[in-house]
Amino acid sequence: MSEQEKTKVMFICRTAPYGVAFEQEAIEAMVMFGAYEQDVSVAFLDDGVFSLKKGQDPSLLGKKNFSKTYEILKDDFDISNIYVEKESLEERGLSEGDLAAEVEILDRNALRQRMNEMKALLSF
Amino acid sequence: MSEQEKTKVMFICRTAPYGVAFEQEAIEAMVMFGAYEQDVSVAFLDDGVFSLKKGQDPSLLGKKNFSKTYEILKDDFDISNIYVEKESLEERGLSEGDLAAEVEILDRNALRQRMNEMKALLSF
Amino acid sequence: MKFGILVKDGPYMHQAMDTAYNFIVAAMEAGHEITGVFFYNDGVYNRCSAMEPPRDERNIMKILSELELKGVKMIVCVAAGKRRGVVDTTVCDAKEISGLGQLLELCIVSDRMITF
Amino acid sequence: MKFGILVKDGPYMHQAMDTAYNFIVAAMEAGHEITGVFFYNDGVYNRCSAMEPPRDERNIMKILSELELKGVKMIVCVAAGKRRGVVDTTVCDAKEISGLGQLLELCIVSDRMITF
Amino acid sequence: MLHIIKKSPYETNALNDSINYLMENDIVLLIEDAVYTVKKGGKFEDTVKGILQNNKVYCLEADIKARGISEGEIVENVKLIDYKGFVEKVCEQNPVTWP
Amino acid sequence: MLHIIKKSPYETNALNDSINYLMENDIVLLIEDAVYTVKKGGKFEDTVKGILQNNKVYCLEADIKARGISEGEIVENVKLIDYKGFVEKVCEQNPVTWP
Repeated sequence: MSEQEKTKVMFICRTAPYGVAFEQEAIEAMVMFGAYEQDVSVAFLDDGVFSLKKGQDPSLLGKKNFSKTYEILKDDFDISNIYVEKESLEERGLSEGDLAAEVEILDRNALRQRMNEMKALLSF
Repeated sequence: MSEQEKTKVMFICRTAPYGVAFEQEAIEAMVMFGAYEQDVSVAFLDDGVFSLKKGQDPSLLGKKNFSKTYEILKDDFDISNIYVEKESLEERGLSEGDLAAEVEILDRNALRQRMNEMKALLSF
Repeated sequence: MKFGILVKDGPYMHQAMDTAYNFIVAAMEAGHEITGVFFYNDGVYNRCSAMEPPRDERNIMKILSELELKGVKMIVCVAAGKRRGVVDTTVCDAKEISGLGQLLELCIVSDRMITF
Repeated sequence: MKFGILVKDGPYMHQAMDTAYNFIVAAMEAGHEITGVFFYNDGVYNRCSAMEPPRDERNIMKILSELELKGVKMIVCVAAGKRRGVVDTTVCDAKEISGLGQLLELCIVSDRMITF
Repeated sequence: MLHIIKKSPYETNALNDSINYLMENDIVLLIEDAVYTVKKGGKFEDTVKGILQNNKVYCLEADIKARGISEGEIVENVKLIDYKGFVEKVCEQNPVTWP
Repeated sequence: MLHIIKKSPYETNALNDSINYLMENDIVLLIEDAVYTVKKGGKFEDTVKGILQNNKVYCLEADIKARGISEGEIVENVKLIDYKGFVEKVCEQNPVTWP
């Protein structure tokens, strides 16, 4: 399929993990979308950035740790881009060194531009 | 049953109506509790005060208007006290004249004291 | 225009399904096409067959089924449904259960995708 | 002490039921009594019998049923359940379904009532 | 983009979070509990006026009437639309929901 | 009273709403997403320090570790407790939940 024909979809993840567990089902959708060779992006902003925090151990809650999944999504599941918003990180006292996965840190202005290019924006 | 033996229960309503519809089921519980002759109070604070706003017409959403129910609860269903928090009203630009039901306006300090006297606090 | 709808909240407690319903009705009246309604997360609860609200209250499962009769495609995510107990035997129509590929399909074929 | 538990959120999407579960286990280990768990609002979904999460995930309906075997009383509100389709045929045990009077009863007989 | 906000600004930060993402020509659509944002005399009156300097603000009529907020209580220049208008706005701009 | 807070302060106003209700000897218990409140360097560090001047603040250990916040990242004088400790606090004080 040519680049032009690909549908541009972005998952917008604004929710912290575990308290409200959108994360697991959002990932299930990302994996599926990746498999169909579309142009899929994932953006973490607001409390969503906590999903990428290093050192999570949700086995204490009987839950799975997805923080390292995102790199795999990009490398093996054909997700085009994974972004995390710089301002949301800063407000929460987090920096690049606090992240469990290598993702692209974008400032709000740049992320806003990316959002604007999408055909479909799915909010979680 | 003597006053001393009655169980003091307070419903704490902090949610605006319709968007998240705790109100209807909270009222169903209030009605039931009133019937058992306990000492039941209801407190509206934070966005819960919007439940008492005059002029509601949720028939537009296919829903029922409960704003006038609260007076009936007090008069006919043996609910002891219905309070609304003064500071929450003010922050939302509301005053006594905006309320659909005659309820007791208490300031935060007084409501805090009432909460402290309860045996059970049920949050909605 | 073609609209795809994603519903993520359950019935009654959240207004999302009501808003989505009113949107769909208005869109169809204006001559637009609804490519499908995908129920994900707690949204799958909207299709529980055993819903039995008091008579003077709207039955969300039923008003959705009426939309379906008018040609609106309803899709209940199989994985989200299984986790929560919305399966073949408890959903209003087992044929509605399908996979996440259908959500992607909606994104591809719709001019606009709206999350409720 | 005697603890009464009120659960208002459904399973998986919200952590409320997990927290309540861990609280109940810890309370029983410390020798306290759980007077009952009342499922209200979306909390009724926690008792759907058809829950079938992936094998490596906890089955919330089942871990609650294990607590029940240890003597913890589970009460699913009949009105909240009917509205949402959690009824005799879809709940894990029809005997758990009861009225709001049971919630008041918990408030009366418990030393502490905790909302999750 | 059409920014759809659903939650009361007194309860969650969705409104503020979305404001950060407003671009020129973007539209703000307040539905469900977010309609409380536009009430005159409330804490968010100035926030609404601020948005209105650069962007249009629409409010779903059924939601605002359901909640008992009359036209006179709404901040000036906020426009009411019905579900038909909601559909039209989605046609005009790509929607993003701030749940 | 034992004030139980569950939501992230970045997302909802439950923390601020509950602070208004703190009395002498009341305890604040942060669980679930509310544990993000006590992270050093975050926006709510000063809020926590303010509460600590008059009231004790407890944080559910499983929730904070699950979220990857290590002990060194927690504002001083906030105490971690396990579920057993949670039960003990409920015995000490009557609980009120701020959902």
